[in-house]
Amino acid sequence: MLSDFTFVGILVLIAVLLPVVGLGLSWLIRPKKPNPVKQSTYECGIETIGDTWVQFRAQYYIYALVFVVFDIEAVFLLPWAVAYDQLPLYALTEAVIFVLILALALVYAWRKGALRWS
Amino acid sequence: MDAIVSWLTSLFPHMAAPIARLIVHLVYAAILSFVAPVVVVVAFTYMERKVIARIQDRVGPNRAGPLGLLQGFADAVKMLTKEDITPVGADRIVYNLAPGLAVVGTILVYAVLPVAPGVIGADLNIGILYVVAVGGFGMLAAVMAGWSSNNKYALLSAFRVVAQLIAYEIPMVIAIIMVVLAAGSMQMGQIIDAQNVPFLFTLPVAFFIFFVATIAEIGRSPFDLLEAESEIVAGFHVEYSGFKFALFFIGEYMHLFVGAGLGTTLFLGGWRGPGASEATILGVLLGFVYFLVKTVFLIFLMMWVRGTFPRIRIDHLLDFGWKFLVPVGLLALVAVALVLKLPFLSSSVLKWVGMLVANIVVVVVSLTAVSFAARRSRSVALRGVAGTER
Amino acid sequence: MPVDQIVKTVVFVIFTVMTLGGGLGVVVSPRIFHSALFLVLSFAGVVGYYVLLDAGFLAAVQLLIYIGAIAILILFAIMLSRGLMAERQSQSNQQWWIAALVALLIFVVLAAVLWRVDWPVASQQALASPSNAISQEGSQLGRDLLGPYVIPFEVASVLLLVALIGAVILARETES
Amino acid sequence: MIPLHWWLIVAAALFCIGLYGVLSRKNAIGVLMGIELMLNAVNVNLVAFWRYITPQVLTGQIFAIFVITVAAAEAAVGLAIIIAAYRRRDTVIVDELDIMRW
Repeated sequence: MLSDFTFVGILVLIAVLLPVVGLGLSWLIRPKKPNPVKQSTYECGIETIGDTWVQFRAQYYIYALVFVVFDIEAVFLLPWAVAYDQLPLYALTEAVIFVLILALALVYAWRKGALRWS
Repeated sequence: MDAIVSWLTSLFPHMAAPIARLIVHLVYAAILSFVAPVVVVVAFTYMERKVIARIQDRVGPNRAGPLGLLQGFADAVKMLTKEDITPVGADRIVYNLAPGLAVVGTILVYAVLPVAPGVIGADLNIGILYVVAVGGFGMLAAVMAGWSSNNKYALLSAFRVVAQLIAYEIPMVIAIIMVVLAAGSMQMGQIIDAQNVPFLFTLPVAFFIFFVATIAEIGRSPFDLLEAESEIVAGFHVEYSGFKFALFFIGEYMHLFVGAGLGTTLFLGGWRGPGASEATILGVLLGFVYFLVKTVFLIFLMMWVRGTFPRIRIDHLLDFGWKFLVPVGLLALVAVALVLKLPFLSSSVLKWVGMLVANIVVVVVSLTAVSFAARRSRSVALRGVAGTER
Repeated sequence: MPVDQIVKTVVFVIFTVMTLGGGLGVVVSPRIFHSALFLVLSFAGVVGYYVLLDAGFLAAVQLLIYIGAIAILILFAIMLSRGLMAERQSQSNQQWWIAALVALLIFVVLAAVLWRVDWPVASQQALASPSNAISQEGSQLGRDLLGPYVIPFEVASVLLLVALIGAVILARETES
Repeated sequence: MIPLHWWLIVAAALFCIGLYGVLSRKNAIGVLMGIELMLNAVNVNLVAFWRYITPQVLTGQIFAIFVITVAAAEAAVGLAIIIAAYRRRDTVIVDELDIMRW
């Protein structure tokens, strides 16, 4: 099991070199002439008005919530799907109940307008 | 991989097998981290420009080299020599980490991509789950880039990216669960072995969901809201320049290739085709060619979609993910599970037919539901218009 | 010591630095956004732990749920409550030193106890071949989840449903 | 293999770091992150015990999965409470969220 993951570890170590080498190379050859205008926040040439932290909508958070719930559903359904061949018939009903309860969650969020982008 | 290891040990009798394995791993990791990005970016930016140009009745790149073939290299040189700008007020450490994370996270997915018979970095038994899990790094990189740039458009775009990615990750996972259900394994090798009939034909609904979700996950047109120039300047990487921008760009094209490659592996039978086998070098090469042809075909489809469809509005985009793909996916999942447990579908051929029928039923049901809902909402809207007029 | 043993130990130390260093970053970082990123680092170290412990499935789940979902939720919440972002005041309260003392004390006690207990570790033979979560031949996890653990399996979906309903009610913009 | 003691002590350290975070943070989100660290420490323990004491059955892993599920549900609701509190009272400082004190 662990040996299967050695390649992943090696790949992480080597892949990190790509940005490091690339940035090093470009650091050597690129020009460096900073000035305040260049470094100001880019808004298509218009002066920035106000704080970066304008208030954002909680709507984004609600989408993330529904996502978390379904992500965990996937974690439970994947082992079920792998073992499905060897499981008796009740595995189907159990999984259907499981999916139905989650579908209920989706329906609830939908009906309550949590999935509406207004 | 094992074949190469044994070949190496036979070539150098003094070499111990673990050392040979380590060398093979290092070389393959280096290929994935350095050769693959260059080849993928140069080849597919060129292909994309040419294809889109054809669709739009233009010629496309034709200056750099014969037929513009060197365009990608010209771009690379340009990226390397551009000045690197860090905006004032940026969170420097996070700002510099984000592009690296974006590209490394994408390269990591390649570890489980079977590109030819026996050529796979690590045939993990959780293969496809690993792909989904590693995908989270892209989201994180977007949030980090958007937050650290100290630019409200970048931040807004980071929010949008995450909203879009999570809206399409769920349908994608559901499609993957369907594949796992049919294959009985999460291991890439076994998923390919299970496809005596490619899952494209037995699970067309899953393929459709996966394909759409992949386009959305990569953030390509028509799902390219994250860089909607007219609305939010250029996305979460608006402040990045030079090679740091190039890293995001490389990540995007690497993601494009691996997305299509996964589509090939999961639904088109991967490297399978007449003559492809692990036994001979010719068989392996043939398998690689089959894999490439199928993958490039899928990429071409994505470019075709990009050239044809206009960008979707964000509310439509989220609705399409959450209110169409997720319910349809769940319905198809239950239908396929039901068919696989039907007692009279004993042979595998019957099971394939059954899955196909179940998929068609799901398509019919969901399209009927959509047209019903559309008609109702239209009549509600019309009534509303009539009400205001009165 | 054999080579793979040394490699394992080195990898263990690296992941420990990630986990505990990330954890320390979470609790002492003056900016809450950095805290959240350190939290991701710490989670990543735990992913490595699971790989070292031969729990590949769990490692992927940790990556998927903690880094892919919970960390994103936390980052969202931080961005949404940006009132604290601008100011760089101290993030710790006045009793922080008492808290540090308590935590340290508990750690010392725990470590002393844990070190002394002679754990009933399984035989070498059993240790050598753990039942993997989802190994090639069997798919033990799925069979367990739908066998002896089927009630928790279903209750988990109910828990998720309730959590979603509660959270949606709480987080929704107030109707006006 | 790495001795079981090492795992347990590392997990204990992580748990205490999380505990310190819970006790010392002003920001409610910081408190929540401390709780997540503590839950992770528990999971490391569960998996380590599984691997070293009962590697034949999967109980430890299954419990870890349920702990992760509960942690996710807890984070979702907790953060929703924090966002709601922020919107109503304009603060996420735990000490200032004292309306229930009387």
